[in-house]
Amino acid sequence: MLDYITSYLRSDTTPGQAGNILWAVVYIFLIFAGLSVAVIAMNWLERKILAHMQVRLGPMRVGPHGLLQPIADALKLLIKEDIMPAEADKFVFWMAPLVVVMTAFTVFVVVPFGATHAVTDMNIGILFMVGVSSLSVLGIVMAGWASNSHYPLIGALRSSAQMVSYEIAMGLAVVSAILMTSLNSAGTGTLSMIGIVQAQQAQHVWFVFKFFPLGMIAFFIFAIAMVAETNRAPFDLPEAESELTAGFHTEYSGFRWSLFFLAEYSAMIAVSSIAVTLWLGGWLRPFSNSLTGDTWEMVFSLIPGLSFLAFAAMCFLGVFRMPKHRAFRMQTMGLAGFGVLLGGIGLLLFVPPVRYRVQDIFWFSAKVAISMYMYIWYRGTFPRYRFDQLMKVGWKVLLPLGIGVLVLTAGVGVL
Amino acid sequence: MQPVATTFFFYFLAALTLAGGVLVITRKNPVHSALALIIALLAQAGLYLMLYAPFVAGVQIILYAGGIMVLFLFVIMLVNLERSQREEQFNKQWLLGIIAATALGALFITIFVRGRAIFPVHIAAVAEESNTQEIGLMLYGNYMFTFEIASLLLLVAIIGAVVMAKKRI
Amino acid sequence: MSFYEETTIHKRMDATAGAAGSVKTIDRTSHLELDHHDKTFLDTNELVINMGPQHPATHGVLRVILKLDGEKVLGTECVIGYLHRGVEKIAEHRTYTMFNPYVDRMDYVAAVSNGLGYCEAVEKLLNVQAPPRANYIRVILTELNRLASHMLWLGTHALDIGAITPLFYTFRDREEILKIFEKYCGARLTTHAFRIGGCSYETYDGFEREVVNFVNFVTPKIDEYEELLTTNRIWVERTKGVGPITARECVALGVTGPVLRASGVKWDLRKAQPYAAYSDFDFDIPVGENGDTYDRYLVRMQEMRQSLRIIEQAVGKIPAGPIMAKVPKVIKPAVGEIYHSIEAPKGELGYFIVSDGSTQPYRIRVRPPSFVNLQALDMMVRGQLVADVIAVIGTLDIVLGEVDR
Amino acid sequence: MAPIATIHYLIVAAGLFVLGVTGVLTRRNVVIVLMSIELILNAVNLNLVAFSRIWGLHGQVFAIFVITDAAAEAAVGLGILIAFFRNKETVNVDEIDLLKW
Amino acid sequence: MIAKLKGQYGSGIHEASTYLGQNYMIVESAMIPEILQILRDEEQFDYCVDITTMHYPEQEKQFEIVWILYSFARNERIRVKTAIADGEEIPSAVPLWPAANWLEREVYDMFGIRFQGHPDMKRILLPDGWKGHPLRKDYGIIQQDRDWVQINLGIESGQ
Amino acid sequence: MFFLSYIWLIPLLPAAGAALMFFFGRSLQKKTVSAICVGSVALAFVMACGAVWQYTHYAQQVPGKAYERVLYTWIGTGDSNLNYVTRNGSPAPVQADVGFLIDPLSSIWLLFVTGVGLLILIYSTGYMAHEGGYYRFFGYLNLFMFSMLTLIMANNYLLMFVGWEGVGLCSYLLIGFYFHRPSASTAANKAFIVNRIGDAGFLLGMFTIAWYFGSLRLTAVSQLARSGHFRIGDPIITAATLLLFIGACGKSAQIPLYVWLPDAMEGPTPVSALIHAATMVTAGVYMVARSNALFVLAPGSMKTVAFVGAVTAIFAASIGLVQNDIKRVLAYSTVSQLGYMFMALGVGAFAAGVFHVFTHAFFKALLFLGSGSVIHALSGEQDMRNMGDLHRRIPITHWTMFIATFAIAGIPPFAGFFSKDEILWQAWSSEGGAYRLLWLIGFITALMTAFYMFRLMFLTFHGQPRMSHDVEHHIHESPKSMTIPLITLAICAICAGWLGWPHSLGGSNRFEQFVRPVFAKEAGVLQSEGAAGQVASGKKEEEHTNPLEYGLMALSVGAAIVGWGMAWRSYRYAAKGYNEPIAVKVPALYRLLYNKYYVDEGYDYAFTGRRKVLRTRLGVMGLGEGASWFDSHVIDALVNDAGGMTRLAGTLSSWWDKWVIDGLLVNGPAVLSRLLSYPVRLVQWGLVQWYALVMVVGLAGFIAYYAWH
Repeated sequence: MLDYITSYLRSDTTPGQAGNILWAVVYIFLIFAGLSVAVIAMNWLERKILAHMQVRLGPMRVGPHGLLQPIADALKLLIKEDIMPAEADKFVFWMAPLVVVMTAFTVFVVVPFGATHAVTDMNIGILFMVGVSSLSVLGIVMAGWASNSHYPLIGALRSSAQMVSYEIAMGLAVVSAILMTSLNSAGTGTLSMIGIVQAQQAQHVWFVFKFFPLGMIAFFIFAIAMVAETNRAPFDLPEAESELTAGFHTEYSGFRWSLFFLAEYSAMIAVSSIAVTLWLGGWLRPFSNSLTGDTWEMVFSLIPGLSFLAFAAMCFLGVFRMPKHRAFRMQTMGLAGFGVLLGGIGLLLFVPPVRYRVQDIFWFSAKVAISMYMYIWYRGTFPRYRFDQLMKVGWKVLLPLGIGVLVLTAGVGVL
Repeated sequence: MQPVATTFFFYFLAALTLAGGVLVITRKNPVHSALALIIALLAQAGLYLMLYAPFVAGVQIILYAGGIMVLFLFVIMLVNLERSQREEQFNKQWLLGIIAATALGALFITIFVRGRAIFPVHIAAVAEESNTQEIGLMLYGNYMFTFEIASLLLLVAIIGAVVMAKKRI
Repeated sequence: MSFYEETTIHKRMDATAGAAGSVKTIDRTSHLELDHHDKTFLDTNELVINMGPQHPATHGVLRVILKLDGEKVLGTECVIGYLHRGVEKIAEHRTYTMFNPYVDRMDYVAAVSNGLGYCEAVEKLLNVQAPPRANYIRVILTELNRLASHMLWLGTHALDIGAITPLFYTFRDREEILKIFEKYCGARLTTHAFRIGGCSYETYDGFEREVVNFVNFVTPKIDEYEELLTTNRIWVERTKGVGPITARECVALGVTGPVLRASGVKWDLRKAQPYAAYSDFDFDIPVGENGDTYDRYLVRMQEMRQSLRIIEQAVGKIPAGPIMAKVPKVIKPAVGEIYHSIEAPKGELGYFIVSDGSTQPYRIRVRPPSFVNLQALDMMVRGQLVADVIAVIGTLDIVLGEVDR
Repeated sequence: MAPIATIHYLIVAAGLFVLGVTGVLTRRNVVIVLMSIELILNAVNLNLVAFSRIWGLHGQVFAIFVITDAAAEAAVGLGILIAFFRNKETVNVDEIDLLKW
Repeated sequence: MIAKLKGQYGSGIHEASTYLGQNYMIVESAMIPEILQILRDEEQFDYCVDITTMHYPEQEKQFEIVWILYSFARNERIRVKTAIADGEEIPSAVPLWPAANWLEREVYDMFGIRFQGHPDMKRILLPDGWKGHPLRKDYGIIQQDRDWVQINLGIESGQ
Repeated sequence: MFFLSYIWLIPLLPAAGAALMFFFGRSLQKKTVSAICVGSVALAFVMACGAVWQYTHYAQQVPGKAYERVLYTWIGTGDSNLNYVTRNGSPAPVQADVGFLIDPLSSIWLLFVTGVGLLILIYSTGYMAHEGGYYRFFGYLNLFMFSMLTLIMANNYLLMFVGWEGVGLCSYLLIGFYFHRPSASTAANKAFIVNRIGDAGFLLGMFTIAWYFGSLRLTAVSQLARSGHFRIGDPIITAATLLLFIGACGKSAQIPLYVWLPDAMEGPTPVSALIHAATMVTAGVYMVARSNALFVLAPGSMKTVAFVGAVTAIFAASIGLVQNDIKRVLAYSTVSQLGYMFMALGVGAFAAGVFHVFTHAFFKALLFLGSGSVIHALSGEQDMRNMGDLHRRIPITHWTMFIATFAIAGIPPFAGFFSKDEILWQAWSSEGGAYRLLWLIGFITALMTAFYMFRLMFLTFHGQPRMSHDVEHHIHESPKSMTIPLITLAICAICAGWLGWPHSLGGSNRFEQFVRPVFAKEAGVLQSEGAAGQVASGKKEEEHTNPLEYGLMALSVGAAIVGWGMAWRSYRYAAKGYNEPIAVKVPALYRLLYNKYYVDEGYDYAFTGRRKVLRTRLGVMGLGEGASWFDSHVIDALVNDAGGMTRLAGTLSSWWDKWVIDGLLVNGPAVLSRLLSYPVRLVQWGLVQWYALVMVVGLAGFIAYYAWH
């Protein structure tokens, strides 16, 4: 039994491939939990970051610096009355958020957090990922249609048109990245997510820098298309609050609404991980070519722990800056506790076996986090596109550009 | 990736497929039909996976479930008429049609049963790992010409659809 | 005064609509391509959408019924009156002095302007002149109020179009204006700053300094707003060519204020018929060219700068002296009637007062700029997209308190 | 239970085919008729993929072609449908009898 | 200008003078369409500022309608006034100034004066089914349409 | 021989600029636009200078030998079956190359087209700086440069025609540049239509030449013409040359096709300067000069050319006397000067005519650009009645324009003096009384020219200021980009004439020596045929200078000075509401001149059909209506009567047909077959699902058949 448990830890493949059901389930559980935490954290971070961009403080009341705000929100949503419109199509209305959430979570089956840190490694991984994430539009269309109301219907129509349009540009960018994987001596490319990262490792270059500027352009096409795919500003037309009140989820409330929320954020994380995997070297640490040798390995392996310690330090700084007043005692203690938690994690990450086991995951998550920050930044900066302009960008700019990049990549690759 | 519990999954997916099919042709509301069809298609993608055809399965999901069905839903919403749901759902020849279709099905089954010997029980193992690559080689090798024709067909379909659906060219 | 605007208007009007003269019907299709008539081959059915009265982008309780073809607007109808309080009826049952605070409740984001218009109208009816110092204080406060109104407009307009950040910037800076108001008269929003015959309060100590500080503080902020939006590609795409209205249509529909000026008509009551102390100051009237949403945006931004110019000049040469004219304790104007109008932030705000010689006005009619401007909505959005309706409602800068009174 | 062999897949495909044919022959709503056609095509695909386990990958390649075809068919069919709907305000197939002259 | 108009419509123009520097003229109600047309076309009063009404219940012709016009070219205003009796109709100014549309609707809403030829003569501020015209002098300040309030709002009184 | 071998780059450079403008211009900055367009033309200018310089070396071996460079055969067949046969039965391949030709004649055009064009482009960068459609404007100008260069460098008539049409198109586009202005678009249409009439003439002439000579290549045609096979006065050559001359009339604005040129002033001023004064309008002169070998074979045509030119000259000059629009005066002056040139060509003084083209290009471009500068300074005011006293405000414009005025009036030593005097002398020295009449017309025209030009100057720059207050406030000298071309052109306007300093004044007339090889042989032909007096060849002049020549010279200078004096007297102190002396003295004549002899109205009556007397249309349309009346009342009446008879017969026959033939014999079987065919109809019910059902049943049957067999 113990052998069965530890067998995977010694293997150099993913549990799915090894046929190790136990570890696969463990991974699934970990990903689910991690994703939920990430979404909660994103909620808090988005509000804080946006607030600081807009010269205000954001949530400050629930917990120190509003740290418990997302949990309060979640509680509020859970105990809120769940309204279903009288004329709605009950079954479809009920199904829609589930479909969206399911698709958003299913894609994480193949996301490679590390060389062995994925539930499984499909040989059609990227195809699977793009395909399944495109299914989420079904959920949105179902939600819009089932609400039996005008604004959701318009939102659903917009959403389906938008996602179908941008999927093409996205697909072209993805294909050009896949082409780059086939530049080895055997000439065999791969669709496997892990294979793609390994190809970057083997070619000693992240694909974003490959065939400069082709990789870069493909990456930017994908970066724009992924914002549109996830219905985020400035492409958030399906839920444009000033036009359609809330778009396809106008009629949703309470728990169902929170499922949409969850799905939106996990979809953002999912497409970000595609981008990271395809172009930004997945779990590979930066400068793995120029800064080599044991010493540098050592230094880079310390960074995860150090960064957590830095977070902890920030917490303690906050503790010292708290007003010294009775009313703030709980808050101060809470913040200090949080700092201790972070510091503990940081220290844990210094333990050598953990350190080497986890740094892949750290680098992957750090890259995804940067991408998520970009999402927030866009939202704080850009006005919203109009629908026809959005279509114009999709069809007249990104699509030809994508085709061009694809053709050029193929050409350069052959040469 | 080895399929697990093959027998169970086969019957499960086959039942899902057929149930989806039945729902497609019996639902009043076209949206429900479409959703049932999507379920059938996804179950079928599972069957493909069991047949060691992951690429086809992927294409099935991305094109059928993600593309064509969205198109269907889109159109259904555009032309959704309450009237058509209140009206008679089956046409005048429905009895005749069912009889003919059943007869056809019966014939198929008869032939399969009679010709059972042709189909081997033991299926030759196909390398799943290189499935995508081999399909790619075939598409661009043996079936080059067909592939080109398919692309032409798609082009014509695009133009045709645009011409028909656009109000003013 | 030299009225050189005359030529501009007529030239433009001729250029836009051919022969001058008959304005029998506005050519509503002049700038639109309405193709819902050709039912030749294919036609989708129309969709009627009810936008508001509770909708995030209708700035209050405006209800717009939209007739759509897909996302294209075929026509609109405004339903108003949700905020109707019968201000004109109330006026008939109050004395002139008692009615003064009520006007603040109409355009509640530009309460000072409302009060100025009312006080000046009654003064005119009484044939009284407010002393110069009072006039200067009036100008300073009114222009500050114009700034506040435009800032509020900018924030909400940008929010409508999807840029959420400017809202917070403008609210931060508007706060400084409200602080000055609060220090001056104790109220922030519905100020009731002026009295018939002048001002009721002398300026507080350091008023001038604070206003100058404010001007210095806010000038770079306006640059900051412009930096965020003026050349922002998406902003320009969202506003340029959206909701266009020509000078001729503006005049025919009685549209005034920044909307009129953005269509190229250089007409501002502060210049055309100066009131208060405006003839003492040097300022420009910004005009646009295309009369689209982008031009209206630019015009209002320029107006904010011009207001700052006026404030700076006014603070610089504010005269000493009394702040109230000699006004009888009981205001009892002679029988007669008067129409007086001022340039409010939203356009021409007029008061038509009929006196029957008693202490209460026989009739007060308010000519609200928002109400008249809102009429143009239908024409401006026809043939555009739903998203443009939002942009146009935002750019018209209506306040429902004033529309409904 | 018997091990799953090709014949099982064929029987599922036959069932799907019959369902599709029934839909095509009996339903009045054009949208559902089109969806039934998709069912038929899928039945064929299932056959092709099943046979490809015996006779090599050609079946899978053809399945891909069939999917391409299905996409084209759906696009054109739905285009016609929209055009028809705009003209006649109906989606009933027995009112589409313009061929009868 | 006034002199010219007087020469043309001698008896139609009852009075034309200036009060507190503001011009106005009182016109026979039958003359209104012609006078307005001339003011717009020949005297360049191209901007209709406002249309409103006063109610004098003790007079025989109860309502006095006022058109406030402005000319961009001349930079001056003029008020045209006329008196009509209750129930009498007056031609609409919408063909002359589209701006008159809502203004006339408001006059109708508040005073119950109907304008002939108006494209869409219905209430604007008050609800469509409301009874009574609140700015008439005989309409009390706290008066309301009780039936409407009870039926539509489900409450006893709106006050 | 670098430049000569790459002469095809000269037209191609502006073409590339134009293409860039049309494809990408919208998104380019104004600076980039000017850089590309001016740069490409400047490069072309440099290339042209180089090419001419190298050509002089090239021609030193064989004087006058043309340099030809054929790029490729454009239209041509090696297939003898498709070849077509000339008049004398010999097969001639239809061939036209894309090839370029450099000889003295085209060198001159090449130099001033690129040179003046470059200056005007530079000027335009200043003039058009605040206009919309900047890139469009420069694109058109570059396209024009390309077309004009193609025209003058073409080595055959067909390619020349390409350029010819190209400049016509560009002229149309540029006149209508302010297309939102109805007057501009009308003017553009007018120019285009009138030019089309001329082009038709050119085309026909070209066909005639192709048929008669079997070639379109310029060198080949002149060689053939000079070979002596054709007798002088050959009717077909006369016809061909007359047709060509019609084309020249259209392009160079001669009576009766001159009407478009004054209206062409609707375009931007640089366009007027470049196209409608300096370059394009001389294309007709170029074409006639280029075809000189043909023209000398047709004395009738020569006379026509001379008289049309002379009449145009005096006619346009007389209109110019009273016009008030500054650009319009210059436009009529252009027409008049073009008339001069044609007169010179007509009397056989080809060199003199070309010389006048050369000098005219400089001073007329200068005048137009100066007027543009004036208009620019006056914020768009063009009416001279509203100008005055500008000489202190815009001195550079004033002085440069004065130089040009001296030049055009023919006051020595400015350029115009030499060329004009040469023309007059040649006209005088041609034999015959009729030619003396030409001289007289020319002389009077010179007087008028001096008068109206100085009138223009005094009204514009002197007298009392008459502009409105606002305008006066804004008067300013133009930017450097505009004044520098003005100054450059002024220098040219002074010096260009010195190239042709006549022998009689001790010069060497280098200009004529340069171009002589092109024309010299004609002199020989004429002399050999006994018409020696028609051409005063350079050689003859070298030998002896007639004392009479000095007298004529003095006379023409006198005329210029008299014109100056008259203008001085009349307009020196022009204040607001000044009097036109002609209007005071002879009001009828004034009205006639002011309304341009009512020619436009006449054309309107005669050709457009817009005008009617009572209900009858006039002119060509009237003829058509008359014919139509005849057709509908006389011919149709006859036809209708015949028709009535037929109908009667038809009624009877139809009764028979309907009841007996159709009813019984035809429909009977049809009804029967319908009854019989009902079962078959089931197959074609029109319901798709029915078809599908049938298909399924068929399929089932098929499978069943194979399953049990």
